Amino acid sequence: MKYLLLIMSAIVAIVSFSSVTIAEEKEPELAELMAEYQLRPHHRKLKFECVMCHEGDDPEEYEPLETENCLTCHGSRQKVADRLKFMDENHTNPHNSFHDGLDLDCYECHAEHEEPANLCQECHTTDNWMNEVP
Amino acid sequence: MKYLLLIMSAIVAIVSFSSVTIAEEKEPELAELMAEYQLRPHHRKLKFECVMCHEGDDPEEYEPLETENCLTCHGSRQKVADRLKFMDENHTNPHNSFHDGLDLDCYECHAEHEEPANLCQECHTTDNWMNEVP
Amino acid sequence: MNKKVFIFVLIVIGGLLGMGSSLIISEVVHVTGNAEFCGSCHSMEPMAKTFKLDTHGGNNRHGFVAECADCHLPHDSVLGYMIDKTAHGINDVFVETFTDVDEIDWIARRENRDEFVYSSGCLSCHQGLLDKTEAENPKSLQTHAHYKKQLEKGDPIQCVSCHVTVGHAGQLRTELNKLKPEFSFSDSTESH
Amino acid sequence: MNKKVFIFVLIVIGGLLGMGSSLIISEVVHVTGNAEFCGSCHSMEPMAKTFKLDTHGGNNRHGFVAECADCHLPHDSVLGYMIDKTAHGINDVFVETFTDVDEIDWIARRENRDEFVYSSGCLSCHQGLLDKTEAENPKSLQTHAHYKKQLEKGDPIQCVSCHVTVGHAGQLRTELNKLKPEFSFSDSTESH
Repeated sequence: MKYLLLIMSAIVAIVSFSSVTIAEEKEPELAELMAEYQLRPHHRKLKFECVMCHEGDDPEEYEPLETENCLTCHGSRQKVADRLKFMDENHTNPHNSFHDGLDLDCYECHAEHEEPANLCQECHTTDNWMNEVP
Repeated sequence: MKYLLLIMSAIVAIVSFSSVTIAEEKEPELAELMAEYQLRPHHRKLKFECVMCHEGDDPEEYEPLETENCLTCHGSRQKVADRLKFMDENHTNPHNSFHDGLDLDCYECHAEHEEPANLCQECHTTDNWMNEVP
Repeated sequence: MNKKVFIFVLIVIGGLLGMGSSLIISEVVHVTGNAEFCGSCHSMEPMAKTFKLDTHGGNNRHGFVAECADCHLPHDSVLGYMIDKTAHGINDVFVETFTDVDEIDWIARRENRDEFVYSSGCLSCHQGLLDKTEAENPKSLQTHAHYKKQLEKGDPIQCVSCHVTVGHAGQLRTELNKLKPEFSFSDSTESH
Repeated sequence: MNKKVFIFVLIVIGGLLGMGSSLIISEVVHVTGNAEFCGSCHSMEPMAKTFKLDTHGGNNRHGFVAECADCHLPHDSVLGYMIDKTAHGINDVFVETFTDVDEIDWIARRENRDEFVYSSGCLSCHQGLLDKTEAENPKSLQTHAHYKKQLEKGDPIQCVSCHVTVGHAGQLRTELNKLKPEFSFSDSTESH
């Protein structure tokens, strides 16, 4: 009985030690990753961790998001477009544009982990009809 | 101008008189009908007029109600049955009965304009497991 | 001190005490109006339990929860609300403490539901309901027009006159039957 | 009259006056918190108009209508609510009367929405929202769990931090643009 207890304690100790080690190793790794893959200000403000958008435990396997993933929070293409309805009149609503209507994917402009790019600016000077991409 | 006014007044007088007559004629007729076709107490309390259940302007053409008409207010057969759920245990819920389940039409028991009949009592003594039909 | 100043100061002190206690009273009113509080008394358990099954008790997409007092106190004026709240408070504490609440025939009392549920309460949340011009169930437009007409005629009906099972998911009678069965079910043999 | 009795009577009179005026104050607070009242000021017209398009403003099956103060005042305590209500009242009357409200850059102010909408207000209606275990959109369970976690960590986010368009049907910016356009649209020729 005594030996059994001793063995069990040893097992418990080893298991807890190794999990502590993993946690300790993982923490700085996560912090490092989050420093590398920063969020845009409007999302950073919300204090999101990676798993708010990416699925799974292993950051190595995180995939870039599809528009449909964005819409789980943002509702629908129509809802996003409606927020900029005042731009419709001049056909400059980027979410309901002259060229693409509602069919533009989010990542065409909104890169979360790097500086966003303004697709419209590929051909247009947008100073008078558009803000910077948030 | 004077004549015109006179004529118009005459027309107005005649029209108002005849509509008063119609209203006066209609009122007692309606009251008579409502006295003949009384409502059950729980509906009388709600001060319903005929058109709350029957469609159209002519009482001569009023049809008896179908179960579906009752359910426009009462929701669904399931909802009506759920209100008497405590009777399920002994299989005596008249709205979800041993014999008919949810498939009993309202008018089998609930006659609105005459004394209601208890279908169960055709074969059973219901004193110990059912109230009077409201 | 001048006597007038003295009187003034005393009235101001009293006034501040009065306003301070009003604040405390309104906190108390606030805290003692929900199902958590009301349901903590033995006699209100069936009501609280069935409330939680209802749309109004949180059984909805929005996590919306009404409070008992939202329906069971009048909402015409703050004064009326406070008078009723006080009367109910005194009555309920007295009845719960000094009488046998198990004797209360709640099932029979349901007949008088018109007196325990206030349309002014319903309408202080559902402010726009009577002015709706379209509805999933068009019948509701007709019945709500009837409500308005009766109100204008000075011969009102109440919301709960029709919505007889509202607030308790249509399960209050069933829940009350668990404590005090309406029927004995002692003889269900066929008679003829 | 005995002096002590005199003092007592005066304080009681003051107390009654104080409680009476509290009643009147709470009626006033009640009446001055809805879109009808708030929207009657020129500067609040876009807010009131877009509110009416929103679920919270009556655009829903239930004819439910919230009041401006339900979201735009804190609901932690009656005292806090009253203090904020008073401060807003004084500020708004002053600003509306003595300054040029057309100068206010409402579009820019939307950045600080966290300061104008109180989660305690949201949660005093949506009491059960954070405890839901199923949802039409399962993502909401994850994000609401995040809200709770941040709250427990003492590093809270606000409901409107995510629900940026709530209460005004996502149309406030568009409505404000009618009064003061963000863009001139003066040159939309292609550049290269």
